Amino acid sequence: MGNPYLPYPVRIDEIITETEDKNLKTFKFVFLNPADEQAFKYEPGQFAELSIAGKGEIPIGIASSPTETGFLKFTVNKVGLVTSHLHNMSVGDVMGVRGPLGNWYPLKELEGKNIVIVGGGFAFTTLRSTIVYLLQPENRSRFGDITVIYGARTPGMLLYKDELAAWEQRSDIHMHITVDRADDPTWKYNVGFVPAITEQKAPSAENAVAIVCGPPIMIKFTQPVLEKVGFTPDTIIMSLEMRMKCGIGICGRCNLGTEYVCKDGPVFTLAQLNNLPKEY
Amino acid sequence: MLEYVGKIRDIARRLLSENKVDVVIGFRQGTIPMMSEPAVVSRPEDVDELYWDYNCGINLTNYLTKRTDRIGVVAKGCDSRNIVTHIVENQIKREQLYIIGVPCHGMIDRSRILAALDGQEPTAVVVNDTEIVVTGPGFERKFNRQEYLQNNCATCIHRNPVVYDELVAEKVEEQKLDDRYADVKKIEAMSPDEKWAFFDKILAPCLRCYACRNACPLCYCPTCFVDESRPQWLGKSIDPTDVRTFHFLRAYHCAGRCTDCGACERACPVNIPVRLLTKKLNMDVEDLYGFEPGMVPDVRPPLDVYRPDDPGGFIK
Amino acid sequence: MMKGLLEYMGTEPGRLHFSWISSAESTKFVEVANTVAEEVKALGPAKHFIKEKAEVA
Amino acid sequence: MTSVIIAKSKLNDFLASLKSGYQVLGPVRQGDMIAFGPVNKAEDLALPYSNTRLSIKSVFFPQSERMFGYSLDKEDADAGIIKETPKEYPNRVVLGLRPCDAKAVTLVDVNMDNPQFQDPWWVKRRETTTLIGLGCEHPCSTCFCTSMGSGPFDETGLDVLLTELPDAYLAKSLTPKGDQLLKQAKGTDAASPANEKTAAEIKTKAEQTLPQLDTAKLKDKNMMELFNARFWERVQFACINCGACTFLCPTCWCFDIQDEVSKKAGDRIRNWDSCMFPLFTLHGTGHNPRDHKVQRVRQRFMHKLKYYIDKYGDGPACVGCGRCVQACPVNIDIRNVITLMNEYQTSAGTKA
Repeated sequence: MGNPYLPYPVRIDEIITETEDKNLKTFKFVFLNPADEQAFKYEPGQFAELSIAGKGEIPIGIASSPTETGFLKFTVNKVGLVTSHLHNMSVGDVMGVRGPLGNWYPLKELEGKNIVIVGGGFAFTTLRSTIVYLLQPENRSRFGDITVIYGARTPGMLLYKDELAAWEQRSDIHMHITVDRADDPTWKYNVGFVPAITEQKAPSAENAVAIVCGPPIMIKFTQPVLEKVGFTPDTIIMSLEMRMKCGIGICGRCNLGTEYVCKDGPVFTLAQLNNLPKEY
Repeated sequence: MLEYVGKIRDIARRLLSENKVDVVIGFRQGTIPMMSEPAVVSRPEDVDELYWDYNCGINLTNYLTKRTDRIGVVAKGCDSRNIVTHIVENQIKREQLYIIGVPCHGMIDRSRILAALDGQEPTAVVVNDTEIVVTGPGFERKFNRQEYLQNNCATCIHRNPVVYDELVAEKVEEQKLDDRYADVKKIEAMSPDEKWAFFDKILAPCLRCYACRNACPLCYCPTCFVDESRPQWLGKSIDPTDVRTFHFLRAYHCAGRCTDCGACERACPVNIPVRLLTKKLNMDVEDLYGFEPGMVPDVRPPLDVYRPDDPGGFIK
Repeated sequence: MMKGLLEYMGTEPGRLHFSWISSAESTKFVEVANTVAEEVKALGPAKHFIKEKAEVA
Repeated sequence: MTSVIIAKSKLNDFLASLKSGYQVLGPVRQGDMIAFGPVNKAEDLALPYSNTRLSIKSVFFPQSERMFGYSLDKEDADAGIIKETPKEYPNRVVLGLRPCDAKAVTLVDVNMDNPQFQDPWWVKRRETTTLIGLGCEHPCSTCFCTSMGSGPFDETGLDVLLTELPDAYLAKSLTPKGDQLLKQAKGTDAASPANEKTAAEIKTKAEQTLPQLDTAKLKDKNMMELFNARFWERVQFACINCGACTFLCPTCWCFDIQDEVSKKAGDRIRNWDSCMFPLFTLHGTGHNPRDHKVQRVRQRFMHKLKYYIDKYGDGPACVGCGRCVQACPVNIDIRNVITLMNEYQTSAGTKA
């Protein structure tokens, strides 16, 4: 019996500073033991506990896609004790990753449907995983239209800028990148909050599912817009954040009523959330 | 003190129906012997929920912190002193309060009575002028009331409220005591190693449930030092050094502010005499600064201010 | 008061010292530092309020 | 399954034979309290006793427990790699726990040992521990076990159940583990039908002394309507948000995980945690989904009396031991809350 609290040892292989405020960095990890990578089979939407000896653990959505092999990627916002320490670590340092944890976006069940991805700020991580997964040649044909609405405060706060630019060039994905405000005169995309852009672009709800991930305020205002254009609570899929410790539904802190966000979530449909206490 | 019940209800009813206050905070009769539950009523028709007996040892000032409404509050001597402390420390305003003062006869010590019963379970406890009569399945035991008062009540010299808008009865006679700090002095007489071992023993059962801290009206910090993570001042396990650090610092944060209401000790689920720490500080504050907390409004606690004549004998 | 409480809980007197030394009082600093060092040395290694490893299960 | 008699005069023989194969724990006196501790001879046992102040849970789930260790010495090849702390799991017997505690252990099993994840420490200690319960001839006035699916002679979770007779204990084995223990034990004699009859009478009599709280309607309540009920405001007022109820509760299993470093090495330690503490759910961003006392108080009762029932189709996650009733500094009485919840009118159905 494996110990579900014991992290796999990993080495930091690359650190990319994503945003102009330097508070968001993407860490690329490689497993010290190749067998651990085999054991770490995950789906877009799952998360893992990043585990630093002497500091603790922090649950972070997996930003890499299962279609990318040889490494794991996580984009981490500098907030608390563990994340601040992580931001000061260097390439080559050894730490731990524990997972994969939680459920995932039900992409297998969504085959044949149009996918609308709505993301805001640094919550774009598991959405990146999803997009990379969907765009994989053998996967792409199994889905209908893919529409992405992604917003950040400023152009400099967008994650994965190179990839966004590459996706913009493609014809098999409709990108709507937006920022709250742009001082940069060369900014060639949208300006406006995510809910407003969602309303403006009005992706069709016909045979479609929306995957929404972002700060609470964005979710609050995007939800009615999606419902207005025809999405029903069971076709709006969201991912939640909570304080977690064990990540495996045992330590007891992350429940919404009967459901543990770490084990039964973090992915829920709005229909599910409507029947749970709003303690998130 | 059962005769207070009717008076408390009358005052509460009057205050609520005349719209003098929004709520009245008092006690509700307990569901088990020797306990009672702090309660709030906001409608005149609910005032009969209010109760008062020898088991109201929890400090109701704890329920006033940062409230914004107009409150009628039932207060015995120590509660009233904590109300003063709360006013001095800007946790409540005097104008918000209508203080229903209760001259106190002392609360009975539930944990010592239960210990004396040694597993026998009380189903009814009646207190008269001199005795505590405990009955249970197949037994009746009588305890001397003075002897089985809460330890802080036995050494209390401020049984009458120091601030109030109305008293529920005539003031009671204050106790004249020779030495209120005998227990502290007994410990002071020990050698350092004996002291260390003594506190190891009394702190051993601590669960870090923080009932002592949370029952205390002085502990209102938004984030307690034990909960800080950056920096983290102490570990969170039941390691003896961490447990002792918690108790040491908790007590120290009460220095010059503690009224010895005994709520901390009463709240402890594992019978730790936590007051032995705060009481030592109370004694020192009295000796060094001639100060008793919560007696006079507008005087800040001595460790909160600097005066040129502060005692400095410890500085070399 | 803090010294008092520490000693009350079993810390040895002489383990904790307070002094008020101006930046100009170099001789006093030396004197106090020596006295503190001597007194603490005389007490031997501290055994209280030292946590090497949490004593837990 | 077998029944034997252990004469009180032979209790020391029985104990001595247990000690050859097991570490023996039982209710012993610790200061004013009765707690589970090592038992060497019959006189160590604090019998008769009503119940231990703290529940059995710490025998399987210590309040503070070292999970992992690691080196932080840069010179060390394994620096930063988190490793399991070696632990010993001797065979143990807990002698004389109350049946409600054993029932509680089975309720916690559902959380600690589920099809997807198994808590290794809990599982290992459960495997190597044999539980010999002592039926309650005289339940306390705060006991309400029979209302919560347990009882003074409930056999759930026990390997052996003892019933105290005038000069002996009737020991009934309930599992192969218990069977084996009784077969190997010394100081036992065959039980007679008369012994069994006396035990059955004691059991019936004890059960009759217990109050009945109605809990039958809890499972059919609508969770969200119960969650939004107005009575929580009244229930929560007195609460001071300490952890006494949760730490004493035999079914509260929540914990926190902390790293502690000393010099160039460290430990990952887990400690009991409590839904009563604001820190329990505080996000790194400062947002707290259960920022208010009423939310935390509601969480505790809803978890035990509604969420658990709905999630596992079992429960409630309360065994009626009455510890929280006794220990709550402000007399918040779960029995009243059960009645409030059970009687609250909601539209039918748990989930919409």
